[in-house]
Amino acid sequence: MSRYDVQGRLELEDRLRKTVQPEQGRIPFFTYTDPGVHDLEIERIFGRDWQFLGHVSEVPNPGSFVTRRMGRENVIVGRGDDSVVRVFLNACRHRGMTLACEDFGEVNNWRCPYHGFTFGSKGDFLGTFMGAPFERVAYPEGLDRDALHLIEARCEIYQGLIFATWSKSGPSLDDHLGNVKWYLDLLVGKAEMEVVGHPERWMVPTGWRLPAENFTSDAYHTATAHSFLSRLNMVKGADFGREGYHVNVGNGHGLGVGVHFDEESYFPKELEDEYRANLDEDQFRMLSRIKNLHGNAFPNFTFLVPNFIEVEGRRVTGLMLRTWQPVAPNQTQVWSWHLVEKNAPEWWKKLGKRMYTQTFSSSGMFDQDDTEVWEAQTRMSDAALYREEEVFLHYGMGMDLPTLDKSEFPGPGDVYDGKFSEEAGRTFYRVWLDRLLEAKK
Amino acid sequence: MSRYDVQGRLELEDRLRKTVQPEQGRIPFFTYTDPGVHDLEIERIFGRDWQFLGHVSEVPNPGSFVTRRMGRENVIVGRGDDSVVRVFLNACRHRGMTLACEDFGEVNNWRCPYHGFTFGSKGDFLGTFMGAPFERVAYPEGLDRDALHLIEARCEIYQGLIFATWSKSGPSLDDHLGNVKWYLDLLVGKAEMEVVGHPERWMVPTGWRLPAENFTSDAYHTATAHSFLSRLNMVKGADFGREGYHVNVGNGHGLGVGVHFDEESYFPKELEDEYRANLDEDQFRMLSRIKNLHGNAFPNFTFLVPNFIEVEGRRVTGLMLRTWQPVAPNQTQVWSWHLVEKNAPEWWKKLGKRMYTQTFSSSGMFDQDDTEVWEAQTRMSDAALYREEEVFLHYGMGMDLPTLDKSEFPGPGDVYDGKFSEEAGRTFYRVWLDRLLEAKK
Amino acid sequence: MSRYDVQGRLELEDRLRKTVQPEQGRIPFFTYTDPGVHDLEIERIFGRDWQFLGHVSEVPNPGSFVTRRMGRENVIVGRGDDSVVRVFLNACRHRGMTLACEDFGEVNNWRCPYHGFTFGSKGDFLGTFMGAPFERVAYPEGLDRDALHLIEARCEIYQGLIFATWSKSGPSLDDHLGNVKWYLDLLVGKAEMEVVGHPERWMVPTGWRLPAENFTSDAYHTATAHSFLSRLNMVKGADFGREGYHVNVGNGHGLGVGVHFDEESYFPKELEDEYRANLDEDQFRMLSRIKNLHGNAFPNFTFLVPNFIEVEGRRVTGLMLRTWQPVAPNQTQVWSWHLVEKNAPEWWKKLGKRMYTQTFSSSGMFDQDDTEVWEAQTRMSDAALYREEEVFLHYGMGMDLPTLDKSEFPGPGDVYDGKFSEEAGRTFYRVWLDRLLEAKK
Amino acid sequence: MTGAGEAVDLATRIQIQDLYSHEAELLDERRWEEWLDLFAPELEYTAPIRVTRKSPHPDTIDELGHFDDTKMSLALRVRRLRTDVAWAEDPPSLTRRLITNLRIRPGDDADRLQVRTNFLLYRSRGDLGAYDLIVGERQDALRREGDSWVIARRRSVIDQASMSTKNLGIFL
Amino acid sequence: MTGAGEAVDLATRIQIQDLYSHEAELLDERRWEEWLDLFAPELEYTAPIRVTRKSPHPDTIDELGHFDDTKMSLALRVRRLRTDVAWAEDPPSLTRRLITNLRIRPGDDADRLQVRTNFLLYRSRGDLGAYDLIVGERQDALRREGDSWVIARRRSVIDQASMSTKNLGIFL
Amino acid sequence: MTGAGEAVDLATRIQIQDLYSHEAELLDERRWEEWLDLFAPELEYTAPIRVTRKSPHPDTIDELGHFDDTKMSLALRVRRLRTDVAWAEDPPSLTRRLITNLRIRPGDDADRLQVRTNFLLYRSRGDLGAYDLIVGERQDALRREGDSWVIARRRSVIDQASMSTKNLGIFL
Ligand code: FES
Ligand code: FES
Ligand code: FES
Ligand SMILES: [Fe+3]
Ligand SMILES: [Fe+3]
Ligand SMILES: [Fe+3]
Repeated sequence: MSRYDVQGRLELEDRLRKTVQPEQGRIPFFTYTDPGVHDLEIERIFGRDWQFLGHVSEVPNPGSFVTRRMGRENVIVGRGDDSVVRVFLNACRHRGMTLACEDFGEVNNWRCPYHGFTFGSKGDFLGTFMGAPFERVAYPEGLDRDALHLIEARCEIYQGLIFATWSKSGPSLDDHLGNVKWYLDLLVGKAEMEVVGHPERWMVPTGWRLPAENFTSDAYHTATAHSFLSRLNMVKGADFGREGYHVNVGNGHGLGVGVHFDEESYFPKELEDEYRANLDEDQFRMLSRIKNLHGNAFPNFTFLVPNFIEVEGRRVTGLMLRTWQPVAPNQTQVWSWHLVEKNAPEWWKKLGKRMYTQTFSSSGMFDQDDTEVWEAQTRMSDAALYREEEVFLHYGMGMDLPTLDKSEFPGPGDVYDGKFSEEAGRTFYRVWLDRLLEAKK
Repeated sequence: MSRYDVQGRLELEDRLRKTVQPEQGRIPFFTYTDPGVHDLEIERIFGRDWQFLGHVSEVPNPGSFVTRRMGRENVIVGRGDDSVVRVFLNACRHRGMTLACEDFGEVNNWRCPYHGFTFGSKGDFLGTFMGAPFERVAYPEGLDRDALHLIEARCEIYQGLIFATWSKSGPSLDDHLGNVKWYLDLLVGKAEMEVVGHPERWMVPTGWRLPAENFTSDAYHTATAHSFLSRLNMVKGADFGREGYHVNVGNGHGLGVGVHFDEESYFPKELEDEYRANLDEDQFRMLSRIKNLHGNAFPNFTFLVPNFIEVEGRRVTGLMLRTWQPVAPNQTQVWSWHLVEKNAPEWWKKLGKRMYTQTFSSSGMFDQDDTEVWEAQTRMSDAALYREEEVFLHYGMGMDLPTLDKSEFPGPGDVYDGKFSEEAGRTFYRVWLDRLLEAKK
Repeated sequence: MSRYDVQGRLELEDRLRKTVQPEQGRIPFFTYTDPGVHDLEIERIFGRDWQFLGHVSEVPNPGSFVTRRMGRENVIVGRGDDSVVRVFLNACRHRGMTLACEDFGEVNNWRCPYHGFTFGSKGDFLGTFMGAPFERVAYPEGLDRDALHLIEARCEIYQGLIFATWSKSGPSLDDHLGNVKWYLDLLVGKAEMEVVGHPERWMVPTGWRLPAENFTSDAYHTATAHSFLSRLNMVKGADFGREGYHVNVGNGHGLGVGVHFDEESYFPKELEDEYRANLDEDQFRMLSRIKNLHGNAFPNFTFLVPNFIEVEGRRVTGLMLRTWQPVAPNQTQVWSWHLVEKNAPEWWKKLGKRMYTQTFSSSGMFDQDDTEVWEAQTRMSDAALYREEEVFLHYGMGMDLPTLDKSEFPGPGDVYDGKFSEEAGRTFYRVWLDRLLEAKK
Repeated sequence: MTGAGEAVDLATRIQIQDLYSHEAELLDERRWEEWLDLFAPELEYTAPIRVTRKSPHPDTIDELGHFDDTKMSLALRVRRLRTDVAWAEDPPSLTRRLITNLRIRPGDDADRLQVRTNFLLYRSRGDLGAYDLIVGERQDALRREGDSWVIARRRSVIDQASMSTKNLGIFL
Repeated sequence: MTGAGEAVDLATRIQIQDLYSHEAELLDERRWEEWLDLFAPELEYTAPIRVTRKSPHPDTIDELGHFDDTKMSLALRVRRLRTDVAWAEDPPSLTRRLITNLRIRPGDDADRLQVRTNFLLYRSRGDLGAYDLIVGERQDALRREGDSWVIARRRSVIDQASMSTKNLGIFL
Repeated sequence: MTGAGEAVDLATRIQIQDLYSHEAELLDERRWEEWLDLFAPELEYTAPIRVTRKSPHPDTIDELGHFDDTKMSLALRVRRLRTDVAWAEDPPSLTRRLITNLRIRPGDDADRLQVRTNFLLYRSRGDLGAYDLIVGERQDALRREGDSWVIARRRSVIDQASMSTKNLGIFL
């Protein structure tokens, strides 16, 4: 079916219903960049789902705020003078002007530069800039303060990770994250974490879903896309990342864990006590075996422990968190955070940051190849939007395989032996499809 | 309602009908940048309404022409060899090539560069460039000269201001302008005026309506948006532009007049006689009290007497006319004219131009802040297009206030004491809505 | 009718049906740039019609390939290890990644950079990069090799010209070309030809149809658009390209032949024998009279023998082939090939190339004016999309003229005396309209 | 051919080249008060409007401009930028000025020089990768002031008939 | 490292630098006849096509180019531009050439130099704020002519496989 | 005013100017191994993140960057680029670096200089006329090494809070 036969929302929903077949490992090509699909995603995924916005260390004090994106929209993540973190649409209630124009800052209130409408750190309308006498002249009958409260999103925090959703009636963050919490503990729950500097941002000409699904369940691409590793003898053995586990976490979340068989944990000894204090026994043992870990929580929250590398005689890695913000069907803004344990030794902080930057920032040796591929897929899909026959893509790796049981792997979710599976990717697309077809939340 | 639920024109009209509530001071956010709304505006406002194109001093002689925009379209404003000013679509009747490729010029006829079809200064088809013999070979049966007449818009002139409309059956310019004529007299009817140099043009990433409504009825923003004035002690007192009158002129036009209480008129004594000769008594007295005057004639014709400023021992201002040409839902081309009294003394011309340029050109200290705000509003609206709940903006200043009567203020329209009112803005939106819902003219 | 009244595909088809009147010499302005029309063209013309892709000399050896465009899509034109030329969608069957990332090259197979899926030179899936053992781990049940065959277009070759179509059931290339073959023989069948260097590519802000129809039947524009020729006394006489024949070839193809009345052929004597061996008597005689020849095979394959010019004491021309690739309603990518007889003398090669480059490359003195015009037409059409009354363009040159018979002109098609006719242009639009209204092929 | 080499000695040439690099740095770092010091008190600071005309009509209109400033009015602009309410440039644009094609020619007397440079002004604001380019030529008159030079006149010719930056909240 | 400092003396270096600034000015001001004077009679003026190839294949194709001109054909182009029917560039584009990264190297003999410069050519037309950039490298051969230099060969390498300006109605 | 003229003698100035032209050529021609030779073994190669803040808050964040490299890690990047699987830059981008606004200032001792330059990096890939611009300032520390100079530190300040190029597979 060509895009041209789809005249409106209802016909698009029909086409999706007929052609998206995650359980058969078949996803139609047009979904990568179809503008109508993108608009649906903005409304029904980014307008409703829990989205990652930042880390509590970025808003340390009452009055601290950062401005972030939820899909196409700009929001303020602010710690109120009551120390509670809240999320507001960054639009003045008067005429929609951007209220906070900085990436971050510390303020007592937000005063709109256009007409001076002013809002407190809890989102409450405080009055106009020029003060009560002036306001009384302009609005002799007064202003309806309640109606002018900032538009607020539901905000919840898990292990220092700040999430928000526009949905008033949807599941709690806890329910949304579900089993992925166990794994997030390994990344950011194991110790007091802090964001290093500020997230890096850049634009990649891809749809947001290609990177998200890559981190969800694509361990296989490493052997080819990142084969410089073997060319330069930077990896030992030829398993190329198969060794480990694929986890279909549920709710569209997915991840892969690469493990090592050394005695010692690769994480710094200096932090062992803190880790132990924060993790349960199973988790601590898992942490000690981690060589790398990639994953994505639906829809666009990616997390990564890059493969440990030896540098200056130390074995290091640098934790990464990411979101893929949809800007257009073929345009995504990357937000990439580097976090580190606050109490870590200097060498771990310095070398970990360096490793992170060299492998997974905008100049990262891995990121480079991935962005090249995602752009190319996006362009090919764009070009094919008006093809008359449906082109199907292949999502069939690891179908109908047995899961491990608890005794073999302690973490929750459907766990598979070896990272080569796209089971979580298929669930990602199932959840995605269900969301898109859900007319009213 | 999200944009996604609107599948076509009829549903969009429905949404507008339900949500645009000027009389309640409520305008929905999506109208700022919705592409469907923009298209409707192009068809039903810029395709039908009277639009300002320039001043007669720009086409002084038979054969003089300027090229201008009416919405997205390019037109020739030309003075024919019979001295009549006419307006033509700047498209060759053969294959639509741009006929006049200069911003202005003086010609006997327009010859199309593609195949040489040539049109006289009255829009009549004159034949092809290569002359009759050549033409006879190509078109042995001859060409239908009437059918090849340039597409002509209705053109009328008020006080040297050239307007045109594509509508053949709509109201006259006189009826369209209505009460605003009294005020335009104060600006351009009071003396022989001339355009200084050429209008400045630049692109602003905003919809055209935000600037238009700002000049219609937004006196309030000055105190905040332009508060550098008070920071730098450039204004005396703290009334911030309240002092004066708000006028809901009718037909969607609106303006505000700031007045002073000095004995003497701020306008140059040297021109007093000319002013008196051209204005009636009421108008002359009003002119003598003017400190500033901002306004907009529906849809996009803005006029401004910037606040008088003292410079080099003189009190000066520099008259500005503007149009906001819609290029895209979030892209507007500004056209900004500076006019001056032809018979004015040199100091008034020189300092007035300087003041105009420093305050209201692309580098103008006022314009800067305004463009920043309009872009931000536009971006926020764009981002919010797919939100499911309707976001309403606040247009509620000065509702249900009494109007002054003729004895208190001599000008026509509904006049309010003090400039802080959005009454004209509400009428602007009422007229706007009615236009958009008028399927056939 | 304004664009706004057209809510979907069906209404657009209606509008086209009512307003496109090639036989009356009337084409509505909106068709130049209407986005819906463009989308229809992509689906129903570029998705179905035979398109020129290159010349066999560009893929000389088994394994040679070039990457080309068919409308918006990227394809591989490759010579298989069996020496057969095939055309494939340049998208990996796994997840749609671009397979061949070079403009040309020589390979044994195409290995996808993302996950290593590898395809043979006949388009067959060969397996994954890492080899069978690796693949067996990832896909224990094996991969369906047939389903993973590259998407292949029908490819046929005429006189070394490579064409392809996505249509499986449409006419053969032979039927599609029809009468134009006789003329193509004169250009590329008369001798062994080779592409010089590589086609030049650049972007022109026009729809693809304006250049295509120009070469189909617009001999008339030369006198005006390229009147520098007469200004600089570069042409003798004032016929300006009328002298010659207009040919409505059929199937939407059209061309014009300019002839000279000199004794001798303008083509190099050195090649006479080769010409004779490859052409029939009529064709050879025609070749000897050719002064210039312009034409276009539907939809977007342009060919040109630029007017012979004298340089360094020699009379030369430089053969040009072109395609106009649609990128957007107002954006076209030009592909411009220069070909020359392989066995030609050096002076012919060197001077012919120079003449081609100076007249018809991106810097060509003719091309410059044409691109300027096409852009302007495109912009005017774009601006007029929302006008309420239909604007019709004039395609009425040479209506109802008698055709020459075989004794007067040996070539096939409807031939008219003198190049000033738009008969072929009207047929171009008839074919175009029929294609657009053909819902299913 | 009139080039810099002929109008001035090498030391002066280098001095002037450095003056422009220095000026660009001051502007890109928003050190406006120091920037003002580079100008003579009698400064005329203008930027003509460009128009589309056929040859050989001029394509600049000096009767009206994007700027029409004196040193005093520039100083006012700077004072304004230093308030906390100069919204258009606070947060400031990230800018970079590339100054090239230095051409030095004799001025009206030995203490004056005509200096032309080409400029590309890159300006980014906001967070989605957009940027503006403002490109053109500066036509300056320099006046000797002790052993240094001050800019006594600047006419900045922007190469667009319709400027593609939303405002000139930044200096040329 | 091969830099200008080693190939020529300072005076020559400055002379050449000024030559390029002067040339750009002539072109941006459309003083084409004076511009032609900068070239030697034997001029070859070319611009290879760029292609996308994997390393280490060359990414230029000299067999065909965007330009393939002699001094005589350039003169013809200029004469054409001076007619009143050179539509593509009348009204003319507003252009600005930024010439940087001057590199001077010895030529075949003492009277010849190889000179490379990078260029950014900014071009705007029309009225809605659009512009084109043409960026690349000029590879020139200069020949001494009296106490001046003329350009005997120019190969302009444009850094795009598919050029994003609608025509090269302007000179590189 | 602090300009190059005062910090170093003319020969050094020219030497440094040529160093930067040479460096740009090496990068644009992908002669990365030779490029590496321009750097000192102790090299720190960084590029801070830019943020949107109100004045007078700093708009650079050095705690995290687009690059955080040593000479050894740059060498690894180069080795990677020389494999046949460096997809991001093979086929390579067509690039051109315009280096302008040279400013030389004294370093910590006589053998050290602080050098700033502005850069515009033009990058095109693919076949539809698109390109990226990366614009900013290089802040280098140079160290004398025999009669030449090596780059001991480079901090490249990119003028965008959200970079508009898909990756930094190319060097700044
Ligand atoms: S838009 Fe914020 S106060 Fe008016
Ligand atoms: S388009 Fe004007 S004469 Fe043909
Ligand atoms: S996309 Fe080609 S192998 Fe996966
Ligand atoms: Fe990867
Ligand atoms: Fe304002
Ligand atoms: Fe032509």
